[in-house]
Amino acid sequence: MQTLGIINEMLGLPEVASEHGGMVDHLLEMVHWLMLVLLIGWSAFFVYCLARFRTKKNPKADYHGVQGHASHHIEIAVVVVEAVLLLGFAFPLWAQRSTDYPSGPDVVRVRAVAEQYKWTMHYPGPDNKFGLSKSDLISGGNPLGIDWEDINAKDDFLYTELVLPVNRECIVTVTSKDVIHNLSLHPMRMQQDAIPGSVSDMWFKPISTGRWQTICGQLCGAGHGGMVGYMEVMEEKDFDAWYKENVPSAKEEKLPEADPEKSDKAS
Amino acid sequence: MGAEVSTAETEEVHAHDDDHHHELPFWKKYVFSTDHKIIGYQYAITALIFLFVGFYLMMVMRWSIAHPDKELPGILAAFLNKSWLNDQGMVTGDLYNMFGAMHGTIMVFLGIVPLAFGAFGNFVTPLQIGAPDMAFPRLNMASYWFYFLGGVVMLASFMLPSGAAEAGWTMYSPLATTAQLDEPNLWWTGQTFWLFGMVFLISSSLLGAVNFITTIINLRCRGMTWMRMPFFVWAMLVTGFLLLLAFPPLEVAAIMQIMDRLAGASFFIPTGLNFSGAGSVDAGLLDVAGGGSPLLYQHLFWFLAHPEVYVLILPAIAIVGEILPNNIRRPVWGYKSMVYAVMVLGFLAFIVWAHHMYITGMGNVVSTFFQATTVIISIPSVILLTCLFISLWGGSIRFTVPMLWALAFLPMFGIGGLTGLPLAFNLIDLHLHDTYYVIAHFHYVVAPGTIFGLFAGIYYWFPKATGRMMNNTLGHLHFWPSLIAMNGIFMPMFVQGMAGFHRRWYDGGANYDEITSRIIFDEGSFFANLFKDGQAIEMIDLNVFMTFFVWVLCIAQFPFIFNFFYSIFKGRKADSDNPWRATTLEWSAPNKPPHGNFVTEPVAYRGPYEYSVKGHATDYTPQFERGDDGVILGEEDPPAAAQNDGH
Amino acid sequence: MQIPFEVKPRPDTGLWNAKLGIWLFLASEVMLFGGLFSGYIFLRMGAAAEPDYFWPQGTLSVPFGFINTIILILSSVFVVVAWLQIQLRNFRKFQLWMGLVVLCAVVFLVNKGFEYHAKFHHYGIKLSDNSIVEGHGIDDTIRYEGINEVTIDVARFNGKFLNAVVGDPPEFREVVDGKPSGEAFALSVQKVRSIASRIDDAARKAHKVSMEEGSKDVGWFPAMGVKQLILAPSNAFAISISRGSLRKSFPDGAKFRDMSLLKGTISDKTPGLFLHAVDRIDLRACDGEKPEESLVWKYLGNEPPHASHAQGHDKHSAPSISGAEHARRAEKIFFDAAKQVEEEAEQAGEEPDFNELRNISIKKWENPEGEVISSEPPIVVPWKDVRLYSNFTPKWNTYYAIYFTLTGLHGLHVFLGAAVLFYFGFCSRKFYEKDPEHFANRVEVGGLFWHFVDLVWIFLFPILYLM
Amino acid sequence: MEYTPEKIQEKLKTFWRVGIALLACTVLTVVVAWITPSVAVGLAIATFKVWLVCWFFMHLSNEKPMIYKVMAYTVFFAIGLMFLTLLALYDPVVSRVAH
Repeated sequence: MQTLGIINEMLGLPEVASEHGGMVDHLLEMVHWLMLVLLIGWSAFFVYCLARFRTKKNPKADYHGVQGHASHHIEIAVVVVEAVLLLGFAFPLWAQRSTDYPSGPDVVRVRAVAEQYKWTMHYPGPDNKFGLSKSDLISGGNPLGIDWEDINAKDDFLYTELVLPVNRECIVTVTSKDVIHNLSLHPMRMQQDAIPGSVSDMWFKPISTGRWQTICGQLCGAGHGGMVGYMEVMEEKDFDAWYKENVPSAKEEKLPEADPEKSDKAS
Repeated sequence: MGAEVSTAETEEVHAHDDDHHHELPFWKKYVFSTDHKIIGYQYAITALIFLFVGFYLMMVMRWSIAHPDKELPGILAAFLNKSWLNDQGMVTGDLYNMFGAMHGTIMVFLGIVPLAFGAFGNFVTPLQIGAPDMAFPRLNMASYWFYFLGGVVMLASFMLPSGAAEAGWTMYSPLATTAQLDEPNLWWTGQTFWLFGMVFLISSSLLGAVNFITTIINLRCRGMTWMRMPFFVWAMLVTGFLLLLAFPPLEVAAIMQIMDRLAGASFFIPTGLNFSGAGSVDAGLLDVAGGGSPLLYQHLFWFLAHPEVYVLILPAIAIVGEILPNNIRRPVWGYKSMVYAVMVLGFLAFIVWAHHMYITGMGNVVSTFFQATTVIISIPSVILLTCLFISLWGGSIRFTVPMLWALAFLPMFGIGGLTGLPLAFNLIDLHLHDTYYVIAHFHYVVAPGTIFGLFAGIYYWFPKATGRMMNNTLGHLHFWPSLIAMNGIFMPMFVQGMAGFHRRWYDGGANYDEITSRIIFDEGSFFANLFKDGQAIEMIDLNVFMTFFVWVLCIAQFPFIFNFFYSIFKGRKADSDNPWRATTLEWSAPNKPPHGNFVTEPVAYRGPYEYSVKGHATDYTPQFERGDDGVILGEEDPPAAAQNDGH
Repeated sequence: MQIPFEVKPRPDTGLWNAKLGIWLFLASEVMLFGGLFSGYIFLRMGAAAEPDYFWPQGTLSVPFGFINTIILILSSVFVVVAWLQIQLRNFRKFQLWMGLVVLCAVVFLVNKGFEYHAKFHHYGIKLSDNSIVEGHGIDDTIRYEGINEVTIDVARFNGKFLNAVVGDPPEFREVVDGKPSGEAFALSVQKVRSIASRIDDAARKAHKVSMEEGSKDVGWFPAMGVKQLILAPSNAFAISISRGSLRKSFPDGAKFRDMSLLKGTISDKTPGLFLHAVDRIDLRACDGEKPEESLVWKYLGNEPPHASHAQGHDKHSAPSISGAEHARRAEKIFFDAAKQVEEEAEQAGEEPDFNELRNISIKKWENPEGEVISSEPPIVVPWKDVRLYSNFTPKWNTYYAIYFTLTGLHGLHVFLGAAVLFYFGFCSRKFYEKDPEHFANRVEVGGLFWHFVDLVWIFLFPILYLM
Repeated sequence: MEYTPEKIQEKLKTFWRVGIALLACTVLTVVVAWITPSVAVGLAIATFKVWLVCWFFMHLSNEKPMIYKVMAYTVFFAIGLMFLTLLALYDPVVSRVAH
């Protein structure tokens, strides 16, 4: 498999950092091998024909040309390979992506909210439940319009970067405040449009730590090229420490009523 | 009766031609003409001009990508409004977006489709089926003028204070709906002009499509049965259907977006859109009702835009399909399978559109359906290409200039087609979507692909249209640098795309240094020494490499422009009405065909590609060469033996 | 040159050109309206998924739609009859039937015009708690007072805000470094241009000098120019304008469509949006559980404090009782009904369902004595509680958006079809006499188009009016 | 096609009958909608009316195969557009939210 993967490497594919990404790369390399074989086959045939059948060499053309059925066999072979790729890899892999959502207390949930031209990450806090957010509450101090009165919002916090733990399943819920953006995580082999008025989930399991840039992959206005975000995958214990640090402090939690102004400052 | 005889005959009659027809005034003959050939020329000239406009926009963009921190060179800046540049004379994000959107629009809707379908379709189709003109000549004129109007509206939008449209050629809502909302008069904005321009262009295409299909179905000459139609005509028929049925949904989308922009509707605007103020709209909640869906626009748009891909490519394949047998002097291999393949393609093209929308988050059922149809549609494409490749076997290949373009088309289109395959798979697409991999893929299909096919067509039918040949040497000077430059531009994009370079970054990725500064050639390596004084070559340096080839490609077009105009007036005269010794019907008409096209009533006696028939005096047996006279209108194909043994 | 098969059909396909052509054109029309229907379904399904939005069923006048359907069906019959008269070569009778078709088209369009007119003069207000009131006689005049600073966008300035000034427009002075300076002048587009070019020239000169001196401190590029000008009026002034013609309104200022920003305060005389006669209240999407706590009840019946509001709407209200009295009655009836629903639910042992009640036409309300309250109360909604207001145009909701788009496009087809048929009927005598068969073909083609227009309406009637 | 006066009289009768049927169906639609606002029934009646118009007024009862082919192709894609778009709405990873 490693030797087959050389085609991806030659083509500049970046390293993979998610569990399912390996399968994506595998599928990609198989498709590329298929393409390469076809391209080389065609080109060889092409060049040979051009040399062999040029007017000087072959002044009299043959009315019938190729008589055999080799082309049919090649076409059928291509169909078979495509069918295998489709049925064997593409369908089951996407079925897994779109239906087998992980659940349980261990799953990390993040809401990634896009606007021109930045991302804001909304973490649900220890209760793993997002507080309500309403577009008419949006203001300078409350960029996502979170209803801080909501019971689920008490322990929520905002962050400018996407921080995730390694080896834990993560669900990133993507949405947008204004136009369509796109959260593109190349090391995770994942991309999801942030469509205003809709929320879309994507899930993956990071398998290596690191810090990468995230891309806005959908034209979103004049500043599109500069809408750089960051994603950091940490060791689990570092992540837990980071999480705890950012949750509105325990003191405030014990207060009968959380002060919206203060929890706001968590961002 | 041989071809030579009929040629002599037609020339004689041609000489008298002017006496028969009363001379029309200039504006009626060349401006508001109803003659399909004149309309074809009008389309060709207008579309070529638009192709160069689109090319210019691309040069500015590529400059910005390669040198985001350098002033735009005067030769490029000379044609644009200086206030669009920033205070150091560099390209801004707004300008880049505007040019990006208009490059796509102009190339697709004002350049390639009108050239491929409007110009070649108009000029060649009636000639090839032996019709005196299109079925509805006045409608034909109307289509051209709708197209012209659309083009004027699109170009005029550059003059507006807001500039032209700037939300990508796809015009996704809500960006397209909310862009340029800060103008006092929303009618006078580039976005709105774009929509009205599209309505004109779509009307033009619809009228054209009705005309083409009717012409092909109803105006075939005596003996021109379905399976005797040249492949070009088949492709035009299928293209006509694609335009006819796919364009109306985009018209709907355009009308809805017009309603959104001008009447305050919210078809594509969801509830609670809130702008932070960084965009062009005032900060805060948008003052609309909401309740619409941005995805609806995407569905309607891609319902057109995927078939549109085949509208772009089929005429080019068809042109190659005409030129190839002529220059290999044997019939095209698998004519019937090509016809069926093109029909299947025309069918499937309508039900693959959502593969452009994988990243919108798609459920399992929809995704499975669209992945399957997308992969299936690759099969007829492979069949078409394979048939063309296999045709070469056993031929006697002449390397004329049109043939060079046609031959180059095959591998270029092959690369473009093959690289579409990974994009068909949902999960891979999640990595590659909107990266340069996609850009390279579809540009290989339409730039070195379709445009090469169109150049081939221009060189091939030039003598029919003007009576003169284009210059051979200049043709070579045009072809070889173009071939090299095209690959120099698009090949590195695959690498960039795999690495994660996204499209529509006006600075070519300078902001994404983590992705773009990956090293390809180490410090001190051979290429590093060669190109960058020993410094390591990074991914982003490919931008400079590609932009260099854009200049090469630009310079390579000058021989063509010169050749085109020079040859119209001073080119070598074609030695006969059939200078390429071809078989299809258009070569039986006199050069510069008169109004009504044919001097004697054309009859098709056999299939379209009867080259090197055994026992025939010459190596080509034209369709119009008198043979078995038993053919009548509407009769099914006579047996193959009867076709071949006519002489 | 003669195009073959213009009149006689081609033997193998059995078709003449125009017949094939019109069917192909109709095919594209099927896709056009198919795309719109697809949009209709998408929006309606989407609306069902949206908690605070209800697809407004039954808001159009069914009799109007019904009559129009009948008219189109009749015209469709007339057009085939006319075509048969041509086959009989009976031009007079053909003209008679064709005339009827065109008449039908005209009646249809006039009807449509009445319908549109009614919609344009019916208004809705969406309050900030998502409750909706509908009615007639809107006044959205907003008045700003104490305006002492004006920021204008040089490129876009069109001077329109001067028309809204109460009294004589003041003179202005430029604000430089926060202080008014220079001569006072009367504001106009030319004046703004000249000031901008003066500043521009100065910048250019400074740039030139700095270039000659070799320093690059003063950057200048033709593109930069002057973008904004801040002006101070000689004395604070007031404006009075329809809120709908403003780009944006803030508590402390108004922004015009040309981006001119006027800083001032909203006058007490125009506390909010005034709807003179409320005829329907929709609380289905109202935030919160209890409809009786909706903001509607708070503002219903309020009379506007200034005179201009009440003008011209007398026909809507009986002069004998005040707006507050209307509102009190309406409220009482609503709460009585709510109580009844609650009691019934209690008896049945179910949760009370107020949904039916929440969407109610005030006109239909009766008080316990069986007396119909036909007069409609006024409402004044403070600007801060107005989420959206509009007449019943595409802006109001997606239903009216698709309604106007579909019927507008259909109306355009009716108009063009009728024009063509009129041409056949009354301007083509010569052509008929020259080549009656060709003419019959043309009529058939026109008829086919007309039938298509009819069958689009057959779908439009149920999906827009009935369901 | 030859049109004899007898045939035309016959056609004339058919057209009027179809017209009356259409009017009756229109009344039926309104009545049904008054009883129950069922979308399915309304559309079913509308489809029947459209069939009447196409079949008789637009002469589809007696048309050439080419026209049938074109229209079948068109209707197939029109339905495909609506169905697939709807399918995409109902089968999403995307869900609509109350902002």
